[in-house]
Amino acid sequence: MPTNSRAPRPRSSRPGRRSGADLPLGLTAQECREIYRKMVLIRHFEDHAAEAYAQAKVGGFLHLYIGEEAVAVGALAAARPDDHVLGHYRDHGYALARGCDPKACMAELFGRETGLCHGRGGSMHLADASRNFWGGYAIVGSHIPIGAGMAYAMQYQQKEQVVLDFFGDGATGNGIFHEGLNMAALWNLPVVFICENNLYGMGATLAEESPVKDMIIKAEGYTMPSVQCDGMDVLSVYEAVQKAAAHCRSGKGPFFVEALTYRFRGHSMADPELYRDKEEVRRWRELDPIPRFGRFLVEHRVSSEQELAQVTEDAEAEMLEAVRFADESPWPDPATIDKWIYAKPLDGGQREPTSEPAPAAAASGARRGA
Amino acid sequence: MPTNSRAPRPRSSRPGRRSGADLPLGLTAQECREIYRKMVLIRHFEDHAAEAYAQAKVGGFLHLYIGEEAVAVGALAAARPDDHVLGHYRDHGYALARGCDPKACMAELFGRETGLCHGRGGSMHLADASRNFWGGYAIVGSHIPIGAGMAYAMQYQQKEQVVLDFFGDGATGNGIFHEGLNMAALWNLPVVFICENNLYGMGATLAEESPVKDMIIKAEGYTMPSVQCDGMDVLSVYEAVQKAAAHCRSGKGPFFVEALTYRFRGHSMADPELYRDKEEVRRWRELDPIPRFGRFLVEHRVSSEQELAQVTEDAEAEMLEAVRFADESPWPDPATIDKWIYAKPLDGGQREPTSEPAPAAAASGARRGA
Amino acid sequence: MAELTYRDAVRSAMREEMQRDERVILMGESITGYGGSYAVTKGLVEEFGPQRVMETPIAEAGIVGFAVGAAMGGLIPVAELMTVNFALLALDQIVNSAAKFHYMFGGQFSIPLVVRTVSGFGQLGPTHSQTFEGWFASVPGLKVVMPATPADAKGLLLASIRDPDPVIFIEHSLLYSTRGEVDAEPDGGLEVPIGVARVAREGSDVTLIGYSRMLLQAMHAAEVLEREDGISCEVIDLRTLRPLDYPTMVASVQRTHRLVLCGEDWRTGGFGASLLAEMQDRCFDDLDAPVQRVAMRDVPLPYSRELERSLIPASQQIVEAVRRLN
Amino acid sequence: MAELTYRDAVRSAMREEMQRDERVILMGESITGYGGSYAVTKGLVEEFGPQRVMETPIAEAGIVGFAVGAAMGGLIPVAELMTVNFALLALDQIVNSAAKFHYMFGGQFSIPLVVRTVSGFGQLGPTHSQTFEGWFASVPGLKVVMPATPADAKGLLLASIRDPDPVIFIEHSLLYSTRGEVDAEPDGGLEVPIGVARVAREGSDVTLIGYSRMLLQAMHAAEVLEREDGISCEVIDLRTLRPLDYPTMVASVQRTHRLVLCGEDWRTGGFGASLLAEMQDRCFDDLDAPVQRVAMRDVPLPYSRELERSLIPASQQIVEAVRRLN
Ligand SMILES: Cc1ncc(C[n+]2csc(CCOP(=O)(O)OP(=O)(O)O)c2C)c(N)n1
Ligand SMILES: Cc1ncc(C[n+]2csc(CCOP(=O)(O)OP(=O)(O)O)c2C)c(N)n1
Ligand SMILES: [Mg+2]
Ligand SMILES: [Mg+2]
Repeated sequence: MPTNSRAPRPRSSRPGRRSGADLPLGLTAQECREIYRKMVLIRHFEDHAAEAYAQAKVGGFLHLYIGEEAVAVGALAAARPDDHVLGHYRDHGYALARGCDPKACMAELFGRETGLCHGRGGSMHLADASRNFWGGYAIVGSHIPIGAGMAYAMQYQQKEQVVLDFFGDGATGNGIFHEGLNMAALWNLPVVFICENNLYGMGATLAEESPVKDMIIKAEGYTMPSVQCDGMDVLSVYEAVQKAAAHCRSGKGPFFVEALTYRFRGHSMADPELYRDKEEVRRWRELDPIPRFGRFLVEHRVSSEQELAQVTEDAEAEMLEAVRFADESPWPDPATIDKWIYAKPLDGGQREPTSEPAPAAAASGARRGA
Repeated sequence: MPTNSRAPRPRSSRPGRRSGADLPLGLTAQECREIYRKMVLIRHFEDHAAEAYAQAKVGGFLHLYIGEEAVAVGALAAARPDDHVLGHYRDHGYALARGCDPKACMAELFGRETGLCHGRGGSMHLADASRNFWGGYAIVGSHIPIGAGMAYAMQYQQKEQVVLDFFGDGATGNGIFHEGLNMAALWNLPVVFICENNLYGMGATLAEESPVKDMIIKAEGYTMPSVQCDGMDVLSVYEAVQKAAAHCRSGKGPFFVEALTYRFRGHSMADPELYRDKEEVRRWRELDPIPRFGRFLVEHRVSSEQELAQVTEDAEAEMLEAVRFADESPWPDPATIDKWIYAKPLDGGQREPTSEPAPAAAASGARRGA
Repeated sequence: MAELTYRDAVRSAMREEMQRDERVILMGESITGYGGSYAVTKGLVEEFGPQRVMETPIAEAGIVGFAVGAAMGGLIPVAELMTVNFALLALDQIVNSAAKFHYMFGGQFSIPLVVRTVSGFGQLGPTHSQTFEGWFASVPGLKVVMPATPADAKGLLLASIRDPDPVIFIEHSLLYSTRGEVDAEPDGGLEVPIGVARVAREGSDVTLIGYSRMLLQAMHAAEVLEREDGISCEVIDLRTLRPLDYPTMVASVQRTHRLVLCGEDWRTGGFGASLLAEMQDRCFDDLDAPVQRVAMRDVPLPYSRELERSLIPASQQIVEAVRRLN
Repeated sequence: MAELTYRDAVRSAMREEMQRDERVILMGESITGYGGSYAVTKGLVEEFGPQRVMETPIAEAGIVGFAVGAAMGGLIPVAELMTVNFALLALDQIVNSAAKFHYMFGGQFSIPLVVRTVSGFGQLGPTHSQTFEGWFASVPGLKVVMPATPADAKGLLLASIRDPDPVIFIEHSLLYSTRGEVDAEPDGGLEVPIGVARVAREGSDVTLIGYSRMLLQAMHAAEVLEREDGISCEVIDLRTLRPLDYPTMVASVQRTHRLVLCGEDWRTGGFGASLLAEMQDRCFDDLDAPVQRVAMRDVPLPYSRELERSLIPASQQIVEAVRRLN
């Protein structure tokens, strides 16, 4: 990690062939293949999302996760499938890493009725409650106390699930981050805060946002244990989150994970990227987590080069299918616009003042007193 | 400081008589007498305020500074007279320590036109801009970034003044505290943050508010230098703030001072004080900063017992006069109610929609179309 | 039946729901050892323990965000914001989290959350004397409740806690010590439905619409007007500001042809303005005179007793408004 | 005279005031290296340096609080909140600090502060598509400005920066690339006074009141109505939402007897509702028909293109509203 001098050393891939049984961190070969597949899936999803955006099929703000795949995938692989997940608006990675249907994700970006959220939320607000993926949140930092609150509900109900709450380095400058951490620490809640430190908060550099470079320092004021991991190395993330989740699950309270990572693309599709130089991007691209983990798989004889190529091919096919699905899906019906404003529909007598008054009322105002 | 095991050791008053020239911290005898006088003044002001509240001459929320006098007085004695001061709603101490007229302060509590703020602000919002005392602020923590902003204005204009910004332990749980500290640290601003850690935020104990007992730990996330001082010892506060202000004034950026203190009275006059036991209060009362500093003055031959008694008598007389002044002062004229909503009065054509519509308009609606 | 204060009525609704439903938790600042700044939660931590009655840091945004998350996790949080003034700090979580999640995630989950807070006066000064019900009531996704009587305080709070949507429940500090009959049976039969107004007094000449403390002021004004002017006022207690019970309001105006809206919110852009707009849409031809509003003058309410007295809306202004109409 | 975009007009007002007055500083998120999320501040940090164009953390409440303090310390801050949606996080500082200090400290000091922000649409989803001008305009102590044209964007921003009171200056993302004549002379003669509306088109049958983007929609509707229905619309550009220029509005309604309010704010409790209330107070007898409102339906604006399209107020609804009146 070129500009990140305080980063942990990249995990060295030992030379020589090893059997799958030798895999670190208790991982099975099958799990490793799945990790690889998910990272590739995200990458291809994002490429197609970008293309669809260029074709004006996707609108609004689109934030790509390209370069950061190892964080979501490594973290969710280390968590249990029913652990709760919340993240920020750069959220396609969380959704796919959690196993949400790429077709429904893509359809959401296309604003279609078949989307994960029926086109209401869009790219920044994917969610799939059936998988305990509670969504992408677009107000920076807002989901940090929300994650703490969910963790409290788990603790209160004596459930084993922990909460994983992802956010960026930029979010740590917002007061809500501190309010959430404080509560999690005070009440010893089972929540893993995962800070994706990608060195920028939109156009602000880390140094412009924060007087400290290491986000883990911010956990100290809450006596919260923390670990920094290499966000370009999926195994490093896996290890950190495995440890963090175990800590939470054993009732020891919250844990803070900082993943040192980088977004290869601009903040959003609208970003002219004037604030960072191309050379920096190039150097980080060399650390691309996908080929890196691919090499690891080959070296550990988990997969062959051909198998990896097949994964890529399959992912591309799946994404093409997702785009086709999204493109052909119906738009939401404007007649359903008021659906879901409330969970408890109001009964007839108590009309919600959402609608225009009956046209009759308006039309009736013919010349009084004039 | 009984319950504060992490508190600095009380400054021991050395036995034996010493001359005034021996005074610590570069203080003169005159300065020491003034410090004592101000603490006594505050104490008596507060006693009379409480009495006036009981008589329903003072209304709303009344937060007394009794027990904490050493903090405001010590800090402002260490600052220059034109350094800027902001504090929270427990603000009578700051005003009097800064030399504001007790008559005008009392009249403000009485809601009179002669009050510091013409009765508009009341107890929680004393201010005297002519003395660079910018006020008491009643939204917990809100004045923390405000203080940082003022400090920026000083830095920008290359002025020598520093900002002293007082708040409580409770304020550190609010996000705005962190946003303010972060900015002050990022931009290296000349602001001394003074946290009055009195162990409670209204009815919440320190342990209920914060996972750490020492508020200075919260400065670490901002790499902000800090010091803890004994808030029951005016010299300890003086020393800490002297150091902090010098640090700021020399361009080295913000400084965090934590004063370990205690309020002898309830949070406000409405407080039934069910959340703390009388024994704790009793033990803290033994550390009363006023007799303590009185003993110091006598021991250092700065004042005699008689002189100290005279100070008390004078303060009492001055406060009786302040109460009389307040009581006899006129009420603000309700006709001036719109004054000061805006600094730039709106001209005739652009009527501010504050007022009721002209009665004519209302009265004119006689039977149309009915 | 028992006579309870408004304060005790609020507390008893929380208590009964907590007894009935383990998922109900309370959280807020100084609500445990202190007993709540207006003593509303007194005794509850002793009865239910700190897991269910949580003392929080002074972090309004965090409190509401946390409560939203707890609701998502299966609890039913009743979060207290010490006064409605501090709700400004939590508005993002109220508007962009609580009110939106059900909608923006396509109905996948709802936020069964009650934010209890209080407005009121008493020389609290410019920053502590505001009332923002008009703002809350403008947000789709929120329900906004403001009870005037102990019976409604209890019945509406029961309904609010049982409602699957986020409810902003605004009490009034000047009502806490008022008394009224409240049915004591703890079977939940007392629930007062959200969205249904009440005709608190029948009349034929003019309709007064009020809520919370201003309902009492309107009732008083109605008595004065009956006695001194022989004017018969119909008084409607709105109870719920969103959703609004238009049928009850419109039916009344169709009979009286005159309308006075009674509130404490700022005149410009306050709830009264919003209600006026909706009522002119629905009743333009029924109205014989402009809708009158009794509202707070547009001023940051000053501390001084005499200034405050001259500003707080009260029955006298309602009387004057009605007289202007006749 | 030069033709400028609305974006460049905003920028040039800041630039000229910064050249003229050293006390003027800018602060905001991504306003330096990034150039501002809508490129409004592009080039300014290069010209004036980071002391005067300050990149801030993502801390809206802190930004406004800091700006208030800087104003108290003698500067004239222009703080950018990236979009008006994020202003919710800063509302306490806007309402309880910026708007109140002059009043509550008895006139001892004022807060010469401009909060620049932007509302607008474009599939931004439920949390990013709101517009809160009605809330701001209800707060005594604030001035609220919403320009519709490049000339006004410049002239009103000059006036806002020079004003001793806190001004909420709301731009519109869908206007940034519109063009118009703006006088280029940098002598400040261009200042457009706060609180003065403009009759953008004269007419006799109906008055349309709009501001910001809806002014353009109203102008377009007026053309359509002239052409297709022979209806003559007078169009008023409000420019300033607080203080309001009642004389201009009332005089127009006294001639046309019909009024349509055009806004993007939520129908219930939005700015249009507030304005309707004030106009019925002042014009009840002059109005021949209920005031019509074109407003945002009460819904958390969904992301989907087709849903959004069906909701965003536009000239077509204005045309329909006028036709309903005739
Ligand atoms: C409260 C708030 N302020 C500003 C924004 C605009 N905004 C969106 S993303 C972003 C940068 C966030 O940076 P970071 O937290 O580091 O996440 P990253 O985009 O780097 O993943 C900003 C300023 C917002 N969405 N919410
Ligand atoms: C934002 C906000 N929330 C809540 C309150 C109510 N309140 C006033 S003082 C206070 C306690 C503050 O405690 P601390 O900061 O320790 O100061 P202390 O009173 O102990 O001096 C609370 C909760 C408030 N004024 N502002
Ligand atoms: Mg980042
Ligand atoms: Mg305290």
